[in-house]
Amino acid sequence: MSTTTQSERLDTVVIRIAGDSGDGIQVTGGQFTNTAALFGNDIATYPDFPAEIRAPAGTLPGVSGFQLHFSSTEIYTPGDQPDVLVAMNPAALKVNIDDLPANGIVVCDTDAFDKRNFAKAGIESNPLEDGSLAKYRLFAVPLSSLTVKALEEVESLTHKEKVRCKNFFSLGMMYWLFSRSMDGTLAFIEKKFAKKPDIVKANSIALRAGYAYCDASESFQVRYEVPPAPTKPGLYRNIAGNTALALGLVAASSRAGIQMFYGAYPITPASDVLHELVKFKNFGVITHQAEDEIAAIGSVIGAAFGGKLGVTCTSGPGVALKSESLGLAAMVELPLVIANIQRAGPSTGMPTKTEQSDLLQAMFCRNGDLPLPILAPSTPSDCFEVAFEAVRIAIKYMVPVFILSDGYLANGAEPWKLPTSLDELPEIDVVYATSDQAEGFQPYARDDVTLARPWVRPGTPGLEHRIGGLEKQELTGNVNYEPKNHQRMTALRAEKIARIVQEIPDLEIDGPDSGDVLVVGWGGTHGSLTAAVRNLQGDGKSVAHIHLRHLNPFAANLGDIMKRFKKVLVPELNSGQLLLLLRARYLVDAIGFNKVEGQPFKVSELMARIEELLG
Amino acid sequence: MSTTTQSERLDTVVIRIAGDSGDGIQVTGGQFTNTAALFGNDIATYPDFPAEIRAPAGTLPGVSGFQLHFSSTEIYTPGDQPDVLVAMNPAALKVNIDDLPANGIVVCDTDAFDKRNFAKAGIESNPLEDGSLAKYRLFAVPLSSLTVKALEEVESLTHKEKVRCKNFFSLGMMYWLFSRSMDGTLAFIEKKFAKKPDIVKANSIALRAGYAYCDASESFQVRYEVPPAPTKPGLYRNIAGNTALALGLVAASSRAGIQMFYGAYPITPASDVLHELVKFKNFGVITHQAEDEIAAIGSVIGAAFGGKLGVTCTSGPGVALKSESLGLAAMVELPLVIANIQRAGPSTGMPTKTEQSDLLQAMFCRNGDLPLPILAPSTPSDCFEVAFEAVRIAIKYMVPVFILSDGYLANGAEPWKLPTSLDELPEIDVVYATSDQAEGFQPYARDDVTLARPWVRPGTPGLEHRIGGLEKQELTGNVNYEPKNHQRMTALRAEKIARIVQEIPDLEIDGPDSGDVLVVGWGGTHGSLTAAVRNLQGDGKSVAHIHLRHLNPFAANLGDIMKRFKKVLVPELNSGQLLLLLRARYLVDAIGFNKVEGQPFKVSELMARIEELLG
Amino acid sequence: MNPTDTLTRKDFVSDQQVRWCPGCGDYAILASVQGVFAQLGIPREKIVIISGIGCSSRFPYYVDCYGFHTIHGRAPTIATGLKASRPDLSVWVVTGDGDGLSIGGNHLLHALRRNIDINIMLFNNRIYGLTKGQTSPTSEFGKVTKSTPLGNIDRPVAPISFALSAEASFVARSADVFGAHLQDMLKAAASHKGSSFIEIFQNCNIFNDGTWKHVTDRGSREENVLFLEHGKPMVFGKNGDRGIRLNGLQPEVVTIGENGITEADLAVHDEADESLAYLMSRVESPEFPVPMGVFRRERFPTLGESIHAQIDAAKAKNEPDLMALLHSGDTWEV
Amino acid sequence: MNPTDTLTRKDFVSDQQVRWCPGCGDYAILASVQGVFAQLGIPREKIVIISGIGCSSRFPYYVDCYGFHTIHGRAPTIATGLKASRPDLSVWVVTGDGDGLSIGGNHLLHALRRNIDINIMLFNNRIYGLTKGQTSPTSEFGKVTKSTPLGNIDRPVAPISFALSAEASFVARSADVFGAHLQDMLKAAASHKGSSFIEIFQNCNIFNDGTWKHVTDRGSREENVLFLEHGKPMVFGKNGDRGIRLNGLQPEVVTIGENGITEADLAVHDEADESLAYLMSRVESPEFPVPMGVFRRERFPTLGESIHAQIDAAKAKNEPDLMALLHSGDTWEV
Ligand SMILES: Cc1ncc(C[n+]2csc(CCOP(=O)(O)OP(=O)(O)O)c2C)c(N)n1
Ligand SMILES: Cc1ncc(C[n+]2csc(CCOP(=O)(O)OP(=O)(O)O)c2C)c(N)n1
Ligand code: SF4
Ligand code: SF4
Ligand SMILES: [Mg+2]
Ligand SMILES: [Mg+2]
Repeated sequence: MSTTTQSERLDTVVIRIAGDSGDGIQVTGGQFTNTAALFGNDIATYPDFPAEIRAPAGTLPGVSGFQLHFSSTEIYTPGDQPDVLVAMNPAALKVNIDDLPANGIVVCDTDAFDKRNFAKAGIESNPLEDGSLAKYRLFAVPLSSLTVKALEEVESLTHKEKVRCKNFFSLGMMYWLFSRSMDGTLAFIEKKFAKKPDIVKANSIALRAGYAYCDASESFQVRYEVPPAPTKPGLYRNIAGNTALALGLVAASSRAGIQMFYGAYPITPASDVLHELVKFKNFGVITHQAEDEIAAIGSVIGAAFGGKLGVTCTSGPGVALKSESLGLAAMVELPLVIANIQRAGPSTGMPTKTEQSDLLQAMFCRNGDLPLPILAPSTPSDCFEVAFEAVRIAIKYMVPVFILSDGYLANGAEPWKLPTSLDELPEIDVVYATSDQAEGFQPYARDDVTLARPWVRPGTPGLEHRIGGLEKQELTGNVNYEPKNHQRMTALRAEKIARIVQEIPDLEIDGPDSGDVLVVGWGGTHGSLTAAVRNLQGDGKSVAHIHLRHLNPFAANLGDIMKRFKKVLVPELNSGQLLLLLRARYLVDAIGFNKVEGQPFKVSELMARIEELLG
Repeated sequence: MSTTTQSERLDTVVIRIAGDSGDGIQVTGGQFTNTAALFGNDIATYPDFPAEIRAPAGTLPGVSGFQLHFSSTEIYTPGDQPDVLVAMNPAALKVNIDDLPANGIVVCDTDAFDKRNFAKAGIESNPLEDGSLAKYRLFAVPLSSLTVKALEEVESLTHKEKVRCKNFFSLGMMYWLFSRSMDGTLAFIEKKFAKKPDIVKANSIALRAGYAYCDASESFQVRYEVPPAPTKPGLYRNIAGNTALALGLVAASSRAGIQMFYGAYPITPASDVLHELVKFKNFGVITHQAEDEIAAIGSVIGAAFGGKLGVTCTSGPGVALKSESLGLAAMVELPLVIANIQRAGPSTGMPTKTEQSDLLQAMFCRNGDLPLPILAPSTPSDCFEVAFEAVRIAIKYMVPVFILSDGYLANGAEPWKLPTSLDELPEIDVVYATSDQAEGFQPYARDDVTLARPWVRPGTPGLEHRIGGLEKQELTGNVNYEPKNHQRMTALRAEKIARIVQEIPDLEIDGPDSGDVLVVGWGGTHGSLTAAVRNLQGDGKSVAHIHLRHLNPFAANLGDIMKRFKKVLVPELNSGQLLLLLRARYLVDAIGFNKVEGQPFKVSELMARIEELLG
Repeated sequence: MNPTDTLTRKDFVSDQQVRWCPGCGDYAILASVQGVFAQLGIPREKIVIISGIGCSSRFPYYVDCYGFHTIHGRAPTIATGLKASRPDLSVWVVTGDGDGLSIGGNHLLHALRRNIDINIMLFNNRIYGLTKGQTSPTSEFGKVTKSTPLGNIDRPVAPISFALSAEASFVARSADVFGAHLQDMLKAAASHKGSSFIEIFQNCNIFNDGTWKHVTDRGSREENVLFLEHGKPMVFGKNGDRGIRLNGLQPEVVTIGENGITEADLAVHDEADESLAYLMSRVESPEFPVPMGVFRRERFPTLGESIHAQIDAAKAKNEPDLMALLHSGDTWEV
Repeated sequence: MNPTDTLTRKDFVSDQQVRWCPGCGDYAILASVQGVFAQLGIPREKIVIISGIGCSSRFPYYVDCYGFHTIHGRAPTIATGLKASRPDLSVWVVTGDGDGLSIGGNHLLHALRRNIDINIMLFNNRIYGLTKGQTSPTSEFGKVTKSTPLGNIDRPVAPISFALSAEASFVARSADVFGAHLQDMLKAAASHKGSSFIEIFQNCNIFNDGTWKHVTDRGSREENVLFLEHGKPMVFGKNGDRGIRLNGLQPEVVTIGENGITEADLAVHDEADESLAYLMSRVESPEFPVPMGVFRRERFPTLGESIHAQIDAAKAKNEPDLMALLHSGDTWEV
């Protein structure tokens, strides 16, 4: 290590790597993430995929990004803005540079800064020369040519293939800059490309070369160190929301001891749940790619009727299509789970962007009076917990349960402290009606506590009966049009949902029990709200935060908590949907803070708004 | 006329005629209605069709009913309970008798009261003999045999055919009982059966025979007179809601000077709108029976894109299916009208029963933040006004407009004071973008006042452009994922709807400006609420009534009015849907009065509840 | 398990009052189905009927086994999920020409191509019954109905042709009043492994009375109906002296005996020849007799077989272990 | 109205940047369509392209005429309403194998049977492109995709067979790289009155690269493709010496010259013979060459013709008079 460079200590760093979808950005980011995690930093990541599959190389829509926040303290978000930006081409620079604060570090591959790429990115003059980057700490490095040069010895590869190794060269640079070991990534390369030895060789060389380059060149005066974070001891795994959701479902199915039938139709950003579940056939998981969303939920209702764990996953437009069938499922009172990985709407909207604007749809998309339970995970790993909980409630109450995740949780990742033994995953009891109840059996008799009706599997002798979407007579379940019966059944269906409050622990307040401002959030905004509120608490402000996992029914103590604060702020990535429900239910004059940009909240903007309220 | 009978004067009478669907109940009822109307009574009617097409004759599910309320004073509903029940068979008696108050008149066809029919109706002993009708004024008449006897001379008819004339015999009796002229019905018979002279003869004879029978037989001691009501002079027509809706649409299309494209999929109770509109091809109306609801609204969106007046009609389950497409229509900002003739839900529910439980579905069925205007007719004839208004707003604001009617309005009928000249139907301006705007044309530029975008018809040279469901850039309408643009467009779409308040006249209060109880209603409950409130006002109670035609946006003065009353009661045929919106928007502690029986409110139960509140 | 040997038609009569119009063709179909169910050797509790919405779809309420009256057009999707996850059940779908071919056409297509081992009965009365008489996708061009007072302007679809193009592995046709034949078709469908499709001509005596008169009338039946039988020449007619001959791909009605035509000249039905099946699905009265019977029958892997083969293989390859699964991937100890 | 005689391909290039993956077959189709549009003699403003959702459905953005990128599977319904009410427009639908045959299969069926005068192009790449590589209804049985790592277990549907059974009056097939042939098919579709359906083989070089290799490869093309021409014998092969002979209803590949076979023995294509069309829709490689060209073309009344005939008749019979209409029925004076 060159003697002139000194080393500086940082609490927390945000790196963003950006380039063409073809540049292996996500792999590079993933590697740095694992290295940071293994080192003991707390981490949070967020990939930013382009809307197009493979927009032409070098164009703005073709830019793919990956942001990593790693820290020596507990963190809750991938970070508002990067401290370091690695831009593989002009387009990547143009798309991302405005997010970089003054004095931020920007690393560019000078080889990619040529006329052709300027044209593709719609850039007039060369930003590396026209001074437009003056306020940043610019490191213009010929990544491509340096990589190719380093790979001279590897004859077997074409020039093009060699250039493609530049992402590892840049990764090597980052490892040097942040004083990281390359071992983990070297091992990864060995494993990943095992079948192609020369690729293994090339990537390993490129990685080392990037590291060595910084060591040798005096370009960086400083290198940084971010010490490990004090995290709860245990076994950890970095996990994205959709993967966690899939695992939670498999875990629930296995702890309930019933086979899972997953029927779904692909849609961004929900498709990955299917891609995960198809890997678990050895757990007996049946996956069915249906012809559309209506068929998907239909198949799930059929499986539930057959006594299986029926699950479907989609996004907003798909929920719209499933809404009629949801009415049927709730009318026949069969258990199933429907997850909506929310994306920016309305209509097709912005499929790759995140939003929370389908809450009221989940509440009211159906004809008639028909409340359903709604759960929302708050972080990527929480998707596991919520999936498990949703299955438990669905089966216990014989009801379809909504999960509202979103694109941010689905693709974002965080360390997940793994359960160490099965006991941490409570068993889920499943009780099917049996033939010995045949005497005077009533398919719509109800459990005293849950009001659930019995789950009767076809194939059970003596319990033969018929169900359907027409109003049914209390107890017998026969078609019935009597006025009083309809009133009674409508009330029973609602009361059953209301009783789920029995399952909901009191909300815990992050902060004082009472005070000036209470921040009420739900779902994927948990990280940003926590960060914002904790920061302000750190400044001694009288502000607290509660985060709702249960959107319907609400936790029993929600109303009381709100009363204890002077002001209630409800930040949502929509135009005020939870806000409407809170005002209607509790007549509390809550204030909305609503962002509809397809982007998560920035901690800074949240803090600003809260401080405004604090006056 | 036999001298012993005296005549008695009544303000108002409710008759219910019930029998097999095959018994011509609806015709009989319709005739009495016309006669009463021509005589000058105020009237309101409600048919009660069986759920099945033709359930086996004599069975309970096979019973069809028709209720007529006619009066010498202004009336608002078909009446809570009948004063007179005509039961053509035991099943009809069993189904309806409990609604009859003590001392009510019940007329039965003794010929139909035999073992076979008792069995079919599940009756043990003969109600005509077992004293179970003691508390009523029973008139047991051998309708069938008397009719057959009266028709001896008509050789050409079979016995069966003769029996089928008994409904006119019974009608004749009613005409006598209520001192009505038979001329109108005799004329009707001539016209209706013109092709079958012997049927004309038979029915006319039967009618006269029924009348004569009462005259001769001393069975009725009293006959009644219900004087004409003081109604606004003008030309009237008795009209049902679905017919009025269809006429309103045709009128709007013709006053807007654009062709109507009606795309729909049959569903109870909306199908009749299609059955009406197919008759108006001479007005250029294109009717398309689509393969499903999704295709129906799709075709309507296509027609709207083409510059036509697109309209679709359905019921709750159909709205669920249309919700994704509604999102598209609102995103591309094309005008269309979607009417939901609500029925009892959830799911398939009770298709032939009425309810108001799809309001929140209309508000929130779509993914994303996407408010839409919602209008609700308050009486059968008001369906005409609302349809006309919906078309006007849709075109002026370039937006899909919801109409929420219901089964009660759809099938119920009332006198409609007809417009006497076209001037009573304001013209609706339609402005299409033209080629001379080609220079720098922007498909998403907006009108300053309405925020409507231009309506551009394919076929217009120079204005070629592309639209779609992805988020669009302000002004250009090109696909755009920029955060600020999405926020802006979301706000613009919402603001456009909010501005429709410009079209909404201040709510008029029926009753004092302030006081103890304000009753807030919407849609088809108008009649019952008006009757209940006026009755209480008559008793000097401090109660007022406002009825919302606009559910979104609300009339500007709604909030203020509610503040001026000690208590706000919101009666709805659902579990509290408008209630939720009012509480959320105005933080008013309104109280719900919710009935979910598939039946309209009874005036009596409304009065009882309001008086409770008055304390 | 209920004993199956002693089952009779009555065992499948539910306690619910049948609510179809008197004279409706559905009654006869109900009786045939109940009769066949008693003969399948399948215990009552193992039989499930799933329907959509329509008069025909009221069917499950009247049969005493497991039943599900779902929503309009979606019965095939629910049957798919049930049968895929419960291969032990005998799953029957009841649908109508509107339920199955209008709103439900796509689900029908996919249920058929997937070769799920279910039996789909489509009651074709060429009208919307429950909604009181609008056109259906099988209503004749020009037909006057409540929704088409000036005549239907949509060209009808042929259910059998549609089912064949949807890759259905068993395709048959019968009629409400063809009791014995209908029961044979139902039994054949039950014994076929794969998606079975049966079009059943049904009379709606209220809104489309007599739509199949030419086929069902005792008088004209023999002259207007051709009963297809595998491996047999296509003969019909009162005296069995008329038949179908193929002139290239053009079918023609010929009379045996007349100008030297013998049975040997007639087309021979082959349930494994999909082109022949399709060709026969196009022949219509009055030019031709209406073909009844099994148009196509072939054995392919069913969806259930494939699903469970994959699951078994996966299990054999890789023991399910939840903890191991959760702990897989890159983990680190703190 | 824009002059049509001077139109060129460029006039149909919109200002929007094309966003398909480099190498995607959609580029070639786009070029062919733009080229044909310039030759139709139809002014730009009279042409409308309506699509669903999918990579292929991005199509309208890139063509400078009127366009509507709707929602998944519903394009045919929107095209129906537009064309039925605006017969003056030339309406084109772009859909994919998922958009058109999975979620949109039912709408495709009904748009075809109704014989609306629209032109439907189905880009068949046998995969879901936009959602990154799941099976589609045309994916081969056993195919490994992101959603089927152990192989696809759904039996595929044949778009041409489906279109024929849906009563489509014009059914054709071509491929992205068959520039001239594709353009001929597009022109033929444009000139056909009624619903036209064209299956276009398209390569998704990212998720299903080479799925049509056997058909499109310059080397093997002649041996693997049969170009159907009305009234012409079914000949194919580099030397034009191979052909299709019908043995009863069984097609077989024969070589002209070998054991006495002459062109006269070959099947002759007939666009009016739906049984032949169906039969040809079933032949598949490798046993057979893949048929390209017009499978079926017949003239029937279009939906638009029927609609407007009824309206005109109604108007002639009964002058529209709003006041008279409102005042009709039983009225009374007070
Ligand atoms: C989503 C939805 N749309 C429409 C309806 C109304 N509907 C009920 S049955 C039916 C059609 C019935 O026709 P068919 O399937 O032929 O059955 P049939 O009554 O003739 O036996 C319709 C349109 C409904 N119940 N649900
Ligand atoms: C209602 C709805 N469901 C699902 C999706 C997600 N989706 C978009 S395109 C597509 C399938 C695309 O496949 P295909 O039609 O073959 O078009 P390609 O991309 O292959 O051209 C799917 C499932 C959607 N946009 N909307
Ligand atoms: S309407 Fe027709 S199909 Fe329905 S029950 Fe009556 S006769 Fe049968
Ligand atoms: S994913 Fe496939 S179909 Fe989609 S643009 Fe890329 S290459 Fe074309
Ligand atoms: Mg039918
Ligand atoms: Mg595709």
